[in-house]
Amino acid sequence: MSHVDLTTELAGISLRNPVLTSSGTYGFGEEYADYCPLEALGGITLKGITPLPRLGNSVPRLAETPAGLLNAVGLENPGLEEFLVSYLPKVRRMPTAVIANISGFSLEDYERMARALQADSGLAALEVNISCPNVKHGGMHFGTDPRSAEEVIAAVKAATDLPIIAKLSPNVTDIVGMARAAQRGGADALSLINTLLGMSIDIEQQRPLLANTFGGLSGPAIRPVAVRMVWQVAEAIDLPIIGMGGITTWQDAVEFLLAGATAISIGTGNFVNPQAPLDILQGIKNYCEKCGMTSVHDLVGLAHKA
Amino acid sequence: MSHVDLTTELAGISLRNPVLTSSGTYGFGEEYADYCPLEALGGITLKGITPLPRLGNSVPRLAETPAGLLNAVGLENPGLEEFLVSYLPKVRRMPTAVIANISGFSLEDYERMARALQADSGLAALEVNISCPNVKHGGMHFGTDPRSAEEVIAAVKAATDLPIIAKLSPNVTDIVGMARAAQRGGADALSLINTLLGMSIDIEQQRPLLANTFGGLSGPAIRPVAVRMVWQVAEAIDLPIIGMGGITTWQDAVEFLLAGATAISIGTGNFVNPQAPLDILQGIKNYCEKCGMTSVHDLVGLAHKA
Amino acid sequence: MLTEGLVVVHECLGEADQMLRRLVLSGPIAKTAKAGQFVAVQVQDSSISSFDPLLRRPISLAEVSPDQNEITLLYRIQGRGTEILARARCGERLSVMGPLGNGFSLPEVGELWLVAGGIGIFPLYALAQSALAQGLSVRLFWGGENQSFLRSAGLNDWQALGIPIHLCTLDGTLGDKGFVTEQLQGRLFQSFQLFGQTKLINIENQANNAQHSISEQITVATCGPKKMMQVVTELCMNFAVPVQVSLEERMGCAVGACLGCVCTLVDETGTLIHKKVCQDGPVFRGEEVVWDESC
Amino acid sequence: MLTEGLVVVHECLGEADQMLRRLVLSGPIAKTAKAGQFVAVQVQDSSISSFDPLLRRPISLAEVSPDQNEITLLYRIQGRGTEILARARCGERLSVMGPLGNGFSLPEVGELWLVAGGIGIFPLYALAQSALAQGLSVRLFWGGENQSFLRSAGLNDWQALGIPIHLCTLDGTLGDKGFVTEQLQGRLFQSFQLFGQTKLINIENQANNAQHSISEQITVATCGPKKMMQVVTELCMNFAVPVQVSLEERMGCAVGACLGCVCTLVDETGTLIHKKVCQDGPVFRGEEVVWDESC
Ligand SMILES: Cc1cc2nc3c(=O)[nH]c(=O)nc-3n(C[C@H](O)[C@H](O)[C@H](O)COP(=O)(O)OP(=O)(O)OC[C@H]3O[C@@H](n4cnc5c(N)ncnc54)[C@H](O)[C@@H]3O)c2cc1C
Ligand SMILES: Cc1cc2nc3c(=O)[nH]c(=O)nc-3n(C[C@H](O)[C@H](O)[C@H](O)COP(=O)(O)OP(=O)(O)OC[C@H]3O[C@@H](n4cnc5c(N)ncnc54)[C@H](O)[C@@H]3O)c2cc1C
Ligand SMILES: Cc1cc2nc3c(=O)[nH]c(=O)nc-3n(C[C@H](O)[C@H](O)[C@H](O)COP(=O)(O)O)c2cc1C
Ligand SMILES: Cc1cc2nc3c(=O)[nH]c(=O)nc-3n(C[C@H](O)[C@H](O)[C@H](O)COP(=O)(O)O)c2cc1C
Ligand code: FES
Ligand code: FES
Repeated sequence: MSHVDLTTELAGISLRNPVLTSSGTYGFGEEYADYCPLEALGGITLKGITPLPRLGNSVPRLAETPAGLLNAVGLENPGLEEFLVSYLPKVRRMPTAVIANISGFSLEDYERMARALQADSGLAALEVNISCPNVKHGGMHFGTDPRSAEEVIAAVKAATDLPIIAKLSPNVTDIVGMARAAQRGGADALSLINTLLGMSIDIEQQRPLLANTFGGLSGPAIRPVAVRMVWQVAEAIDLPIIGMGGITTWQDAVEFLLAGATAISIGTGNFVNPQAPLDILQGIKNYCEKCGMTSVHDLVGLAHKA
Repeated sequence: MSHVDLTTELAGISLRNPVLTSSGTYGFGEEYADYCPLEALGGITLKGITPLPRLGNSVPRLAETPAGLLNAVGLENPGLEEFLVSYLPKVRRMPTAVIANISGFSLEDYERMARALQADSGLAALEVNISCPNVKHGGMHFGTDPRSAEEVIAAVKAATDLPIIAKLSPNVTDIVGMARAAQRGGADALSLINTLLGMSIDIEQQRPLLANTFGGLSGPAIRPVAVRMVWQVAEAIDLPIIGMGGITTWQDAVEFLLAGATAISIGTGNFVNPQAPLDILQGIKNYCEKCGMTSVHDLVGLAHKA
Repeated sequence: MLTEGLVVVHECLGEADQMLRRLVLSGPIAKTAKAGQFVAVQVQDSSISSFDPLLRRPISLAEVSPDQNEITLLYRIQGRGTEILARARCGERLSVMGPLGNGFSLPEVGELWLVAGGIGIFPLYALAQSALAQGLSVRLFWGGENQSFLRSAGLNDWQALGIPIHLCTLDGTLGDKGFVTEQLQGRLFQSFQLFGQTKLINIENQANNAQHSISEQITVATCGPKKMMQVVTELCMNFAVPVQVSLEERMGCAVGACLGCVCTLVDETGTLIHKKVCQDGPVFRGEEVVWDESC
Repeated sequence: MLTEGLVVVHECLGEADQMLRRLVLSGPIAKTAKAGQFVAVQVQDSSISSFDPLLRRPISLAEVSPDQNEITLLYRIQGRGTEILARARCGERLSVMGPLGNGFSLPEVGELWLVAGGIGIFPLYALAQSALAQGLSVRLFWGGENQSFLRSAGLNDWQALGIPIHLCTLDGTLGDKGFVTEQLQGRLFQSFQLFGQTKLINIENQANNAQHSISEQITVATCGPKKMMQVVTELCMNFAVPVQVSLEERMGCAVGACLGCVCTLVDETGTLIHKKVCQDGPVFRGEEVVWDESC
């Protein structure tokens, strides 16, 4: 019998609890069903979609690194149309909040997808990925220049009545500047962080291990960078943050909450432990009880106040 | 009996081999003497010095993270004067190339130190740290703005006849832009990379683990980011690179050489294995032999050509 | 299913320098698993919390014993992950996801020909057992480095099955010297009762004529190096023999969620599509696979 | 010195719930080590290449047996690193750096008083052995959580030394109920032959008068929680008794190269300076330590 209120308000959405799963690591919501019932989650974020279908990059797309994972999937996805026809109807029946994640190569791309995805779709929110580092001349541009970031968020915001979550790239000099730009554009919340741009070389073959040369680094290795960015943005800006980057255990999740994240999201951690969301949720609850807290919200940003 | 030529030319300096140790992790050259004879190394880089003595930050200064280490030493050092009096004379007697590392809080700071350190000092080169993320209003500014970076390198270059190595911060949107700025300033070589800005929260105390809140992330965790930056800069710019960031095994070192580093430097790896430089040197030699190479230089940048 | 598999046997397989291991885990996975499926194993005891190496390792089911509640994994020490795995001792618990993927599909009747390259033999043993249990006749073509490898990798167990076995080694120390695909080709010719020096390309038409008879009798299942499986597939296609191939790709999630492990197939309309080795495979119809594609 | 220590004994120390372990490593470190020094141990078998956890763990030498070529480490399972260390089995090899730092310095003659808080007792055992071997008389003050802890952490071994022992526990289950510093204070008073209710602060002058006689007889060495060592130091300073304290700090290099582990001291001129716990310590003169400083 729990006395801890886990419900979480975020960008006007009501979540059962603060534990989400991250775009690109949780498919379209069904793949992990045997390991983690959807109704236990605060919400899931779907694989990023683009206006047109994409086959993505060649394999190898993955490379393991110390406590980390490089991926260069290259935004493989069925495209907006197929998403609307084959996936969206299922979303409505999913027993948790579902967030769509959109990526584009132009302002019009983003607008077009936002227009197609409205509150009556059954989605809870739209996460705007302005940060995917894998696509040449792709999201990277929007994700590293504050002006473009503001524009794309504003365009999306104008095109849909869904709450907008801006997902920021960590590959910038000034994360707070990017967060401010997203806020000016009208973002209702921020997702922090996407992957760090990295690469790895196969010393047998003497060439880059990933077919795409570069990939995005995720997993426990990047957690200190992610916590730092959540902390900095939470200090500077008054928008709810979905914290992510290396969360694998409940202790990691608590670290992000204390740093100022209102909710947390699990990506690569699912690969390590497909029951990570359940274990983390339980851990957060126990931690709150131990601290004598009645609501998980009391944890949010607590380390700033000490 | 080795048939591999390990000698390495870098910024006009002749090194016995391409294996160096990194600033701040190898003290003033004597601390590791029981584990690794100095004469086996290509060179060492001394702890960063500043014009005035500094006590640095409070403890805790270190926090372990998955495959990584956060440090916030805060540039503790005896100051230029004490360095000239007590340390520099020893440098002359060291049986390897010794590189001094300088940090400052103003253009004048850097100039002053560069003027005091000339080729007749026995030093092999001057590494200019424009990237230390630990000092508020400190190196960070020079390290993230191309114009300032160019200025500080140009000032140092004008003030000393020693070869100049610009040490770049990875906490930037555009590492190639920073490298270009250093080149314009007159850098003879580049050191890539310094630490990634990170932090960690103690969930028992509910406050930042490091006394300084933020720290620099080093160690195997950051290697994919470092290799990527070395690769990008090697593609774009014609300056020799000292590659570093997470090198712990010979395989890691070879990865950096293949990515385009002319020499490599070991930092946190020394803490894991105090004989890492020796093991790595041997590993590089064996690798060259296995590949039928007569000179380690043949490895440099090889993965770009494949 | 996520379970804590108890290590009940963990031993060196054959000669030490072959770096092969046999790992028997006790747990409920055995109840539902079938040949061709795999598991994703965490390489350190589940009580150790280390994130390096980070990912699980995919290993095929070499034997499934639902009655004893045991699965057998055979693997080669290949790198860091399997090196650490090799240190697991009896009584330790390894976190195992599985059974994963779709296994081989057995034909109703006829002959099952297994074509293995190197350690590609491992997943085929469970398949052979199922096939024999179902009354199919099984024939094995197996190529390896040398005699020591074949003996280490379980040749005795295969011989104990009492099925016809065609062996070859690169150095000729056991069986024919050369490639297993040559033996397969020879045997396919023979099954068509075509003799002589005719090159394969020349007999394509004749083969097509004979296709109904032979394709109803023989099914090929293959596992091994990609290049080998490609040649096996081409040979089989020439003879219109259905072939199932077991692909490998680096994996992240192992359940179809990350798109890390895709392979390229060509669908009925001729369009190139991606499928996930972990979820849609690892076994695919060889005819569909685009071998040289890198898109 | 970097060596591969062979695990020869690794066992639970006392009650399981105390999470204490005794680890005996065989290797050449024993030849040169002395009480108060420490080693930096890699927590996984050196054949495993994992960078998580990344750093070595500093552990004091609890016993040094140069003749058997063995060092004994006593430790408490505290977190991830020691948890993994606790899994090392006999026959495994752990990479060990050491001996590191400067140990305690024994006085030539007189009494050595040891003041331990909790597991701070561990490095003091080697010191007691050396002191007794040198003919000093040794007295122990030891405070712990409760009886179970004290018994688990080696009380029997201490009693076997035949020295006077003053125990206290937080819950009063063994020895006095309260803090070890109270016992120390009482005994210091007694040694000054000062009785009664006088507050320490009031007797400072008297103590100073007596200082020559007592400071020539008694040396204090202490290890335990920082707060405790601070009070011990203040008490000793009041009685002009020299005190050596063994500090702890998070370490990177463990050899003085990274400046990660500094402590603040005050030098003769009154200036605040930093010293490295790993290289200049871990044992310092208590009088020099700036306890509340955080610079
Ligand atoms: C479906 C499937 C079934 C398999 N069944 C078996 C089996 O029964 N017996 C067996 O010995 N091996 C099998 N393998 C290969 C086995 O997974 C790899 O040998 C193992 O992952 C190597 O890990 P490592 O850490 O030792 O090597 P490393 O080289 O250190 O691995 C580094 C990374 O590359 C990945 N990797 C390396 N080689 C492969 C590979 N060939 N395929 C996929 N990922 C790879 C690892 O998972 C890891 O992420 C199978 C692979 C797949 C995909
Ligand atoms: C000189 C010295 C001698 C020591 N001798 C002993 C001994 O004999 N027996 C014993 O049980 N313990 C001893 N310790 C403490 C021991 O090093 C820590 O308990 C241990 O490092 C904890 O590691 P962990 O991974 O289990 O804990 P974690 O909390 O997971 O450690 C995380 C990080 O914090 C560091 N850390 C945590 N606690 C401490 C601490 N108290 N001091 C320094 N670093 C810490 C770890 O090294 C690691 O880098 C000594 C420490 C020092 C500095
Ligand atoms: C295989 C993979 C695919 C990803 N695809 C997407 C994507 O399509 N859109 C997106 O915004 N982020 C994507 N990400 C980034 C994650 O959502 C997350 O931000 C990042 O991995 C950091 O979190 P983690 O360390 O918990 O994985 C992907 C990450 C991985 C590992
Ligand atoms: C404890 C510590 C202190 C450091 N001090 C300095 C310094 O004074 N000057 C500098 O340029 N870099 C400093 N660095 C950065 C290292 O030289 C190196 O660039 C970085 O750690 C990445 O390499 P690594 O992963 O091999 O450690 C320091 C790093 C560490 C871990
Ligand atoms: S491994 Fe994730 S989709 Fe196959
Ligand atoms: S741990 Fe590096 S100086 Fe002490």
